[in-house]
Amino acid sequence: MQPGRAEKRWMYETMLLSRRYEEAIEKIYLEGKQPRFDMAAGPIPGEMHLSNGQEPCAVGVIAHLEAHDTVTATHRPHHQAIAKGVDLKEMTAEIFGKKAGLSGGRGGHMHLLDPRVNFVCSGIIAQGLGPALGAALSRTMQGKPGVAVAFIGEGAVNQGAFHETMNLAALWNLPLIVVVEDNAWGISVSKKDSTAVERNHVRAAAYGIPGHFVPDNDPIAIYDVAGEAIARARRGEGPTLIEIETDRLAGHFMGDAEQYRPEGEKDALFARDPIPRLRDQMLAAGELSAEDVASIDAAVARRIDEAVAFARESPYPEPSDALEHAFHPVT
Amino acid sequence: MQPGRAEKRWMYETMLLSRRYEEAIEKIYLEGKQPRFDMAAGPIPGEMHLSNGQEPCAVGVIAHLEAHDTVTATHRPHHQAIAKGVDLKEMTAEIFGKKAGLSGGRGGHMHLLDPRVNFVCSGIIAQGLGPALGAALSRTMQGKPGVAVAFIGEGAVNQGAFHETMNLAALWNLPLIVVVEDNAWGISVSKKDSTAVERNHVRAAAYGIPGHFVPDNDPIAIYDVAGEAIARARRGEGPTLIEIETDRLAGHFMGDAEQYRPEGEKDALFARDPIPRLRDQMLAAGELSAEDVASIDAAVARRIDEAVAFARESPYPEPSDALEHAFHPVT
Amino acid sequence: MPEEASTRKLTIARAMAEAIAQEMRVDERVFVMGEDIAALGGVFGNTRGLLDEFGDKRIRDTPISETAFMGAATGAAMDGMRPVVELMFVDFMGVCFDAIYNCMAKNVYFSGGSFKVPVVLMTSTGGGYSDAGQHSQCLYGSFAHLPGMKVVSPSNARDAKGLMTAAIRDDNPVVFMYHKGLQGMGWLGTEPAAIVPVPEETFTTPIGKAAVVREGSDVTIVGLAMGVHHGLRAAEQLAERGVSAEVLDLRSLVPLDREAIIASVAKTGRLIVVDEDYQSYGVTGEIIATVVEHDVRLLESSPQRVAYPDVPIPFSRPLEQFCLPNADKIVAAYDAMGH
Amino acid sequence: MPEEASTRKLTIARAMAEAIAQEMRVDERVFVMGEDIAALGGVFGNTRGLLDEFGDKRIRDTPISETAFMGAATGAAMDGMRPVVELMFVDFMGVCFDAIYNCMAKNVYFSGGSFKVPVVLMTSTGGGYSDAGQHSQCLYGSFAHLPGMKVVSPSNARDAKGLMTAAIRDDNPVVFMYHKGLQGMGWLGTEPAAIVPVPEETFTTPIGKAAVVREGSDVTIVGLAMGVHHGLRAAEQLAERGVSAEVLDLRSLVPLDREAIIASVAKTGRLIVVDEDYQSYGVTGEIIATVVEHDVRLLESSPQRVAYPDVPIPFSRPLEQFCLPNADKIVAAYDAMGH
Ligand SMILES: Cc1ncc(C[n+]2csc(CCOP(=O)(O)OP(=O)(O)O)c2C)c(N)n1
Ligand SMILES: Cc1ncc(C[n+]2csc(CCOP(=O)(O)OP(=O)(O)O)c2C)c(N)n1
Ligand SMILES: [Mg+2]
Ligand SMILES: [Mg+2]
Repeated sequence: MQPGRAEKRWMYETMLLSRRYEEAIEKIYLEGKQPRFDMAAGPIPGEMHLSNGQEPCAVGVIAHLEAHDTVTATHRPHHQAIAKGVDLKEMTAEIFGKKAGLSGGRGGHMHLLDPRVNFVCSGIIAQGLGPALGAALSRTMQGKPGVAVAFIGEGAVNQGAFHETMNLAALWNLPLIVVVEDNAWGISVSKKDSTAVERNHVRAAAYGIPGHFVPDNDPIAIYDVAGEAIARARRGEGPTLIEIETDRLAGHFMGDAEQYRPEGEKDALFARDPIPRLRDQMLAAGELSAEDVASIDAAVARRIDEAVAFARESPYPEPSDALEHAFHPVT
Repeated sequence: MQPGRAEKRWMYETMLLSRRYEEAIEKIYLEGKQPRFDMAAGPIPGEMHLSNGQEPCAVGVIAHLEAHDTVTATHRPHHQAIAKGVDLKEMTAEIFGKKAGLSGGRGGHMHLLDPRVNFVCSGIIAQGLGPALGAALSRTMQGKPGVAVAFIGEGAVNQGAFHETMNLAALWNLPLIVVVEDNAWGISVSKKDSTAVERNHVRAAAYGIPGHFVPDNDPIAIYDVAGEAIARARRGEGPTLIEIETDRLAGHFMGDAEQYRPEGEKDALFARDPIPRLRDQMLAAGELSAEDVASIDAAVARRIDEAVAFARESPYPEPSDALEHAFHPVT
Repeated sequence: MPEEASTRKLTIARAMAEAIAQEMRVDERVFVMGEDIAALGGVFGNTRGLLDEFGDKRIRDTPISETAFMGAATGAAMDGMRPVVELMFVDFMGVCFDAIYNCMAKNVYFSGGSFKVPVVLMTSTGGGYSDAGQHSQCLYGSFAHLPGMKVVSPSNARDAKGLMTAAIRDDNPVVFMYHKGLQGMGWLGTEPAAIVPVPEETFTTPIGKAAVVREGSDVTIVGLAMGVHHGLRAAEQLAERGVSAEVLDLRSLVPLDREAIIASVAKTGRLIVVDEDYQSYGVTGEIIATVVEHDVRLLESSPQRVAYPDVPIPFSRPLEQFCLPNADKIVAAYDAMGH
Repeated sequence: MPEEASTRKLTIARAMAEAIAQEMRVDERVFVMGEDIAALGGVFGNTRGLLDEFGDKRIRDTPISETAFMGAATGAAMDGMRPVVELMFVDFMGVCFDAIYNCMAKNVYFSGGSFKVPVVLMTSTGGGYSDAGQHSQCLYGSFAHLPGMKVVSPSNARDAKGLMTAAIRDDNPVVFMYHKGLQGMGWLGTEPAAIVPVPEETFTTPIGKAAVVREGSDVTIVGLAMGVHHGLRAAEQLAERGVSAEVLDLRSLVPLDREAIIASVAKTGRLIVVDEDYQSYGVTGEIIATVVEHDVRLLESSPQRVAYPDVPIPFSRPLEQFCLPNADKIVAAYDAMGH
């Protein structure tokens, strides 16, 4: 399945938005954390997991989704949240811990939940799989359209929840797509030190479902494979496992010195950055002009500026708001 | 790998011992529970999971093990405990809740633990897998001989612990053999309603290790496949998954009316009872004589009588002993 | 709860099944999922009859994959369904506790209330029939300690029906803990006093309200589920000695009806807390602290606990019975207070 | 614990690593397993240096498979090894709690003492740095409630070393809970008072003994880990007002040093319990109940709790800080007692 020009342009724009967004977040995150890095300080305290390098996974898959489709993401959720259409202002306010944030600052960057576009994420490895299964089940039971996509890292594949979820999705023939973003590392542990098989897509055989591997962090190839899988799920033909070779361009979280990485590995990753690659491809194919590139740059910058300004200006919640929303009121 | 005459005879004797033992337990279990079945009553209260029909799995595998090898078993542990050489008297006293029991009555029939022969079991599905992995790791780290065998049911394969354990065993190349006793049912849920693949041995592919299927509940075939797998593990060549087609001749636990079973299924199972089958095979091959059969019968009956008498005569623990052994004393 | 007398008695098992069935008839978002809940009708009978009426799309047997199906219950609930999901024995919570306490229980908060998570997690508790250390626990305190889940446990069939209906209609996760010894399954032995008249029509019992099940003036006995029946029996024994015991059935641990506890102790001046869960860092400590942090002078003598000692649950009958709460221990606790 | 003065100060992270290293040198059965504990030296620094000294056979990074490796720790321990296993954040317990509470913690009992289960489970706790609801919990009560595991949590590096050594030598599972805010990792912010002189030689701190870290006569402040430092700061503030506060560092929740708590309250007549875990059904209730069930007349005024409220932990700084215990809240609790 090949993307049309509009889809390709959306993918480029969205990848760029995600990248520039994280560059902005990265800078703001460091405010108040220099010279001494103190995670608790600055306008964005706490852990910060950047997704730069992994944008192709988000756009190649989510290009096929509507707002009513469900996505469950991980501790590294920005690229998917942005692609899924989570409100950028409210998301940014959430990351700042502000009142106007998605949950009024209760969640933070690992807990971006937005029912308007059916997006959730969480800080526990592989936790999103069960809920994605449940959303897929719900759609099937209600006879409503919609598929569920669970994004996980390659490290998460070794968590028991993966196995249980895949079996149930296959058994019940549910519209679930599990997407493994294989960035080769789970914090400091390399995939070869955590995973008994070379490629995770072979694990689909344990559930009698299709498993695909997409090499080379290529959004177009991802679009192709994901499109088939999602169409299949929409036709009621059941789940698919998709493994994507991607790159973590930053440390596991900000502050990670990555001394565990073999020498030179990072340079190689930057050399194959997927965003300039797609841009140059599209320029060469005449699918983008230099003016397009400039206007996309400008539009992206404007959206980010607006979101950041919104977040900065939004007040902090009242401290005692902490006690609200543990429960819905009984009606 | 074919069993010699002595091994075959041991397998026959051990299967018979296990069967006759459970028949004795079954009768005693019903004492005090008639006319009204009350699980709390009688000399053996609580749940009772019989393993009759599944004896080939125990003997075919454990024929290759020594006392120093580890076995972890499930809620249905008698056949494996007996094959592994757990002291029959102390095991019986434990099942009766007596002071002379393996743990002084603390564990009961789902918690038979014996360090002398490295046997443990538990009441939580798939719980034994991690400890078996740990025993295999321990042997490797200590440079001591010994393999670990984890027995589980086919229902347990869908528990996350299975996946995590298999991956780690393969990754670390440990001497672990996971044996799936596929009796087609997990309580009232049939395998086709719980498992997305027809045969579980294919799941070995998810870990890059050998997976074998042994059909037809045949102790000789099991002996063959298990022998190769265990020899392989002893050579340091890593784990194996073995799936065995076997039969649950009783209900899930005593008191289970099995109304969920399709009509006639039970009759077919009894018709292929593995114990008379092996006996007749060995008689036909001249590996057993009619006298042998009779003397084995008698010896088995004697051992069971002794064990039951021991258990009946053993006193109950002092009630306040309940408070002992939650912790070892600090030395 | 309707006032008219009902003479039809039900077991807790049947009352639970009836509440679920009635909600399923009027709300097609309600469905049931768990191990052996379809053809078998639940190991403890609380889904009996549902498969026949509602079919296998809405009454779903699962594989032994608690992490996946507890997570799925949350995901389905966040997508508009109202799942009732069973964890067969509460003892099994360890294989899926993240899906429960970190996800199901927290997504309302993490979303600032923008998602509803209407899951009922029903699970069996309790021992007394020699099912040993992995099939006899109560773990009331373990669930009640962690925020974001309501926790209820009925002592009788009427409350079971009303609490189940209230739980299904609640937009929050509700953990419905039913004690096996009250369930009304013949093979498990049953407390006859749990089998009470239950109205046929639908009704709710509010979650978070305790009930004074026996009035008294000399001592307050607080308990839940099986503990209430021990308390009532102890109150009988005490009455024979001229001591008037008030028995409070908590019905719900989260929210906890602290006012009811305090009001009763304010009247009696004495407190005994009964709990079949492990004693330390659990229910009994919380109830006692609730009273004394409100006003330490309410108590005329030291409060007493009759709880499960801090050891795993043994199989052997004399060992287990030694550990379990019972009426005699409550009476002894009363005597230990000195008067 | 040796008496001679030591002037070398360590962080808790280094003290833990030193204790492990010293035990590994003398006992080859000791090994370490967990996520990111080898090359990275542990996200919280407590295994730093061990890979270099002991190599990757004894310092083993694991996949993100907590159920398998917690179970493996138990199996290895029952086979004669003495594993030290890390659960990176205590918040992750839900993915592997069965392997911990139902297996590791119970196999000593289930075997009537015939198996030893010498596992040290070390895990990080606590918030305060905006790591939100799945990375900031303490869960002290959740572990302490369930039988078969000892539970310790040091407030300073000396105790961390002594308790770790004692834990490794213990034949039972010991859950070693270290608070991130005390760990001494610069990027996490650190309580300076946790960095104290630590003897270079091996020593043990007995598990189950509380320490009076400040003597006083007017009120007893009981806490553990970070709570001790809040208590000490509050005691300073109270001292300025002429109030003499005694501060008790529990160090261990299981076993709990009930005598030390009672002795202190017998002296002061007033009790404030500080806990960063969720308030209800947890540590504070247990401590209060311990005192009043012993003798309700020990207390001259109602005991107070300064604990984490019963809501998930929010990310936003003002929200989280509102919820956390601190010295001011302890002082306010003292004032609330009325005098
Ligand atoms: C159950 C659980 N275990 C451990 C962690 C700690 N942790 C956070 S991210 C991470 C690595 C995840 O690796 P992967 O799944 O490959 O995702 P990536 O970080 O590469 O995006 C770990 C171990 C966690 N959050 N949850
Ligand atoms: C984690 C967990 N979930 C559920 C149960 C309840 N249970 C006990 S036995 C059983 C069926 C097990 O099936 P299988 O693994 O095939 O073993 P079998 O009983 O057939 O020997 C179930 C669901 C349990 N003990 N533990
Ligand atoms: Mg990764
Ligand atoms: Mg089975």
